[in-house]
Amino acid sequence: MMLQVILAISAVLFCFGLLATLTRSNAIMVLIGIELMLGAGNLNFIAFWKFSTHPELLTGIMFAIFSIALAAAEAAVGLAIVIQVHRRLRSVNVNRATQLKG
Amino acid sequence: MNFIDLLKRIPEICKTPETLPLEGKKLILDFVTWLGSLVGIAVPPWVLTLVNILVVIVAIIAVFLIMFALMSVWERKILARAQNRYGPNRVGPWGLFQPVADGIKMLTKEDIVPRNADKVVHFIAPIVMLVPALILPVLLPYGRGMVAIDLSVGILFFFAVGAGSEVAIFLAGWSSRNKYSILGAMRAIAQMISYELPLVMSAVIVALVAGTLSPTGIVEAQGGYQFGFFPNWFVFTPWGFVACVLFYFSALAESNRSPFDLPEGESELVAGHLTEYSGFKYALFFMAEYVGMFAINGLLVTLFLGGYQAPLPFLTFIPSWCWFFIKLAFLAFSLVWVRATMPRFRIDQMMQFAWKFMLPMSFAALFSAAAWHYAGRGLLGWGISAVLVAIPYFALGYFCFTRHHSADNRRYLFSE
Amino acid sequence: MHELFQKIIALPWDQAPQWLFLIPAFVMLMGAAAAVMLRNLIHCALCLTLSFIALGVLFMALGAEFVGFVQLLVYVGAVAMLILFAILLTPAGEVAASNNPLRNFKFSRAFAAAGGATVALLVLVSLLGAIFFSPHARAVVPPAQAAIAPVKAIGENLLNHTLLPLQATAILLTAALIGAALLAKEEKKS
Amino acid sequence: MNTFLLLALVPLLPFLAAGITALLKREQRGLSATLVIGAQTVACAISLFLFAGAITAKSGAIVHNFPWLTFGNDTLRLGLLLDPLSAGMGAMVSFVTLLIFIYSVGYMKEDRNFTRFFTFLSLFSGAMLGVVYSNSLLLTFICWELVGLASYLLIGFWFHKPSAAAAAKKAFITTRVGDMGFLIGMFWLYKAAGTLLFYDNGAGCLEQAALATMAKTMVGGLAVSNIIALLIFCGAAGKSGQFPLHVWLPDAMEGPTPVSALIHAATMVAAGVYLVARVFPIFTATGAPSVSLTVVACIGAFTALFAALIAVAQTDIKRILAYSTVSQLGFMMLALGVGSVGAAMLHLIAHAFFKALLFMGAGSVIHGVHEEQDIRAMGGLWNKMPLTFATYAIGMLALAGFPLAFSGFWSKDAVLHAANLWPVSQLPFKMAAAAAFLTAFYMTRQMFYVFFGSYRGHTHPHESPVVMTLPLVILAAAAVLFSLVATPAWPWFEDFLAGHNAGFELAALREPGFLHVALTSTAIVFSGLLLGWFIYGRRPLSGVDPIEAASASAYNTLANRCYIDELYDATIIRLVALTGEISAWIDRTILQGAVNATAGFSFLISYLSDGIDRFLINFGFDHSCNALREYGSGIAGCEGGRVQGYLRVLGVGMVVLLAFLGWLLV
Repeated sequence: MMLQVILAISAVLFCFGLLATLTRSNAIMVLIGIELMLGAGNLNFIAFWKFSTHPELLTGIMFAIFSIALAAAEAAVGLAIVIQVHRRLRSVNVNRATQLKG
Repeated sequence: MNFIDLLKRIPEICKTPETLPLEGKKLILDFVTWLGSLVGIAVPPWVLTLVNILVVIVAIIAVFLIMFALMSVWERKILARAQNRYGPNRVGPWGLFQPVADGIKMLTKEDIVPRNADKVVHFIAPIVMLVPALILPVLLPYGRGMVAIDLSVGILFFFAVGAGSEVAIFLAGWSSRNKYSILGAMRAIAQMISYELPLVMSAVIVALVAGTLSPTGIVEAQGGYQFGFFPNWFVFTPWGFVACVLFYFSALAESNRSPFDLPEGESELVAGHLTEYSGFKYALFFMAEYVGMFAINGLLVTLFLGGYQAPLPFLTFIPSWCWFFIKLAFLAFSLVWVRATMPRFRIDQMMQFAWKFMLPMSFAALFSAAAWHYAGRGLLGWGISAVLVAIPYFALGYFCFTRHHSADNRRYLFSE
Repeated sequence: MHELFQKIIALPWDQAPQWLFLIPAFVMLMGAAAAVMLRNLIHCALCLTLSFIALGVLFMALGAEFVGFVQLLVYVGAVAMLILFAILLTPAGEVAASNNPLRNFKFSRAFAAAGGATVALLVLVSLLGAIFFSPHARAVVPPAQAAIAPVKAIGENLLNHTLLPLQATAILLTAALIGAALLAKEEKKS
Repeated sequence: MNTFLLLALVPLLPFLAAGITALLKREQRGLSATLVIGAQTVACAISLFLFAGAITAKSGAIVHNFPWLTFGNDTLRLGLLLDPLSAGMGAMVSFVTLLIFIYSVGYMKEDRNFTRFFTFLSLFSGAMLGVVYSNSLLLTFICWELVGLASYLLIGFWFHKPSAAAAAKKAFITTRVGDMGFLIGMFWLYKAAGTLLFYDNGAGCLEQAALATMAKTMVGGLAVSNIIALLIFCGAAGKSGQFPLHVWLPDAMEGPTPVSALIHAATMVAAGVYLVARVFPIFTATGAPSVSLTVVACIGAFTALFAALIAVAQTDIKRILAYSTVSQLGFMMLALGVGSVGAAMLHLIAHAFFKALLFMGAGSVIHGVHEEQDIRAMGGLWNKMPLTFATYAIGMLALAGFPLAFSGFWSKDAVLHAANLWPVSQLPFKMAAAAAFLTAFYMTRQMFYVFFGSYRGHTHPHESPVVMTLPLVILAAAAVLFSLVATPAWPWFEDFLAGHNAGFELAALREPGFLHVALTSTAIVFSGLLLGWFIYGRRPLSGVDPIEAASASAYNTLANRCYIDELYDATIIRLVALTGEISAWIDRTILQGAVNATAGFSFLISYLSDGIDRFLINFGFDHSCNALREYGSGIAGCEGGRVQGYLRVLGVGMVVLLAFLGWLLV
């Protein structure tokens, strides 16, 4: 039961992130949503680690640590891109940065 | 068990000062048990745990608040001495009750919130500032067996929680809707992030050598004496000395103390992120800064100065927790001393110092520590380690801080 | 009065710490909801920070102390600060009117938001369905372990089993650092 | 260290240096020179070490073979060889090369492309040492061609001068003509002997079994061995400037003087002689005075005399030396032709020393009088450039064959002695004697023009720097000292080549055959010198050459190199041009007509298929394309560049997938 509760919490967190990513037009809000989704993923790693048969293998922990490191890199690069986009378009609206469309 | 027995234990406890705080805590717990028996119920264990926690929290907060009060008057006295004047001496003997007077003044001041300010955030900011500062002291080992929570990831805990104060500063600066505030906050955050790197790096070195992240473990690793009299503190190794100095500077910058007090540089930014605060909220900020400063210096004592270990074998008769506070007091004094003597940095100098000197030096110290470890931690390791930190030191000094252009390029405008 | 006291004490309190994680979880979800819903960007970022802190505490409550502190250190100390700085550096200037009048029509934006919300809701429902009603949900879950991850074990694991990922991450972080610095750098007007 | 590694290192080091220097920037002059000279020094040290080893070694040759290419069941092997011949030659080549490298530092100091020059030099050195130490005709050929390439690059080093570029092309093409014969000979040898390795434990092409087979097989009345020998000799003649193919060598003097000294006097041109000496067993497969050897002897003798004649009337200081080189190479070929490898190699080494000396002396003179090459604009330099004069005089006396103290005397006598003993004919001996006389004469002429009398130029001559004169002094010493090991009394070098130790035997000097020749040649030399003094030394020289004054037509014929180039122009080149014209005409009329007819036919077919395409296929295809485009543009509307839109679809897809999964499981 406890595992399912944690997973449900994680799912809700994920959907909050998804909501921000889908509905907000501000690029920074999109990034915030992505961070939330990553957090939900980490929560799942930890939960499954806690309820695994071999927690001493630390697989979930390792995943979560690397995931956090990658999320940090992602945030840095993402925000740098946002700043650069703002410099070019004077806007951080994701719907304006459509120059790459086919 | 009756009350009289409890009272009788008090003089016994006082006979052995080394374990006095621990025994005192036990006494309080027994007192609670006695209270339960008075009501007629057996006190469940979780209540005792809760009481235990509360006692520790109250003790730590009380000690640090008292230290804060003493420090505020002591700092003014020392500064006054440095500037050849008396300092506060009206309230109480030697002005000792000055903090009480200050407190009353602060509490009775009008609490002003700017009209345009984001009121909720403006209100939350001092609380967010104070909470991490008060959480930090729980992981310091004050004496033998005297640590509130013996965390295995204590050092990490310290930096993780310490990160909260950056958020608080941002909250304060942004919510004030004042350009001085926001500029001050930005400066403070930039400075804290920059100096967090050497800070963490030098702590990492110690963790590496001690093989643990637990503060108690680190202090225990510094126990014992070389040749029977020379303490095994990390500050007495070359890498440890460098890391200690780096940590000290970074701690100055992290707690926004002079000469790194640019965010509050009154000649440029009025009072930085504190500009729009007054009264009790200002007092909270003030308190949080001082408590944070004690905490970070306590960590310095733990990491490098041997924590509660006595400096010489024959001095062990002084209780270990006294040693901790003696060292902390010495550091506090040195902070005031530095404040009285050093002028403020310029912002670009400060950033350069962090990125171009402190960070490379901390890496150098890391390598040096590794060399020290693998060379057997003896005299040979000591020598290699010394060389390994001396070379980067002189190289960095030459490349970063020596003026390579000729003196002709300088213009003296007013100082001639 | 006395009975009530007895009853409260008789509750299965020893089970309670297991469920204490619901407190940070609740705070985290509230923070996330606020971060998503609020209009003011700074408030969003602050709520996100709160959510991150709560998530870190949640990790600790689940027994992963190290990950929890790393979460606090990285997210609160760095990512939240980055987001706040980015928000301050990208002031939402006057949005120039697009050529297409339909694009500026409020209704279409509201429509898009509603569509996104619907999708998110659908995903949530399907996820929850999968969690609670799928056949796997009835599978036997091993009991919660007294899962303690000693720092030493993590360190040894990092340098033994996951050494290659660790190195790769180090390179990635360096690349990200340089890349971010290059990207955010003001271009020289030639 | 094993010998193979040492042997391989000698050519590889200069190659490596060339490779590295090729990557250097133009400004890194010091570095490039240091690298190249350093590599050469090491290579020279190793080759001298190997030479010393070869002297002391009792067993004849050390052979190391290794596989190079494998095709099918056949393995093509290359190899390295250390025997007295290659050891002596290698030591000389690497030593002279090293001296000339050092000299080049001074000579090329002002040149912009200093680095490139040293790259080429090092490339040349590696290739040349490869030729020397090779134990396979194939490896020899590869290095041979590399030597040719380096020679081409170095002659054309100042390619901005049209004459230099033309000379480079000429050298390259002329030697290619000879190499064609070499290549065919090599193929034939591979077919006849089944291997190209020289020595391979009895299975090599120079060993008894293969030679016997080749001597027995007859093609068109000639033994195969003789045909192959003659074909290989074509290559050698091209490289060594023997008579029909000598025309490139004098023109090659357009290159920088160190190049002339290195390639076109001391080493590369001697490669032909070395090659013939190397494959000498093929020449003698059918007995000592074989057909091929007779040809070699005749061509050598004729070249010696012919080139000496032309040298008499040249006015360019380097051209005189060039024709002299051709002439001396003729001597060597003559020695080979009459069957004396020892005399040929003796003259080769001696000649390498004093001719390199003469060329470098000429370079020093040219440098000293500011790039003037015409000897009529020099004169009286003996007191302005004393060191150059002294060393040049030593070289000149050595070349002229001045008795006793100079190596040239002994080596030339060895050649004459061998020619005199040739059983077939006395004519080559007489021609060689005449050439020796002319040699003394034209060298005297040159000396008087350059160093005596009064200065006729307009600049201020000066002595060259030490870096240039030092190699001169060393080479002068070598030219003199080499005579110690070259006398018949102690024929150490010849016996070393033959593989046995020489005894000191003064009586050999009094042997009638030798004494007769030696006295004759002494008389010849002295008469040449005297005649030279008589014509050029008595009176101060004016603008007109005394011989020209005496007999203008003869002089002009000689001065124009007997019109050989013009002859080639009129015959071979015109023939080639005519062939070209004819093939061009065939191309234009016959082939082009055929091509046009084919093209017209295909045009017709394509016109037809185009019609089918257009009216049958395209109609339907166009329609479907248009339809696709319309639908495509409709679908492209979904592709709005909006990330969130994509993500939304992704979310819906995830829901659908989960639902499907649930339907599957429940």
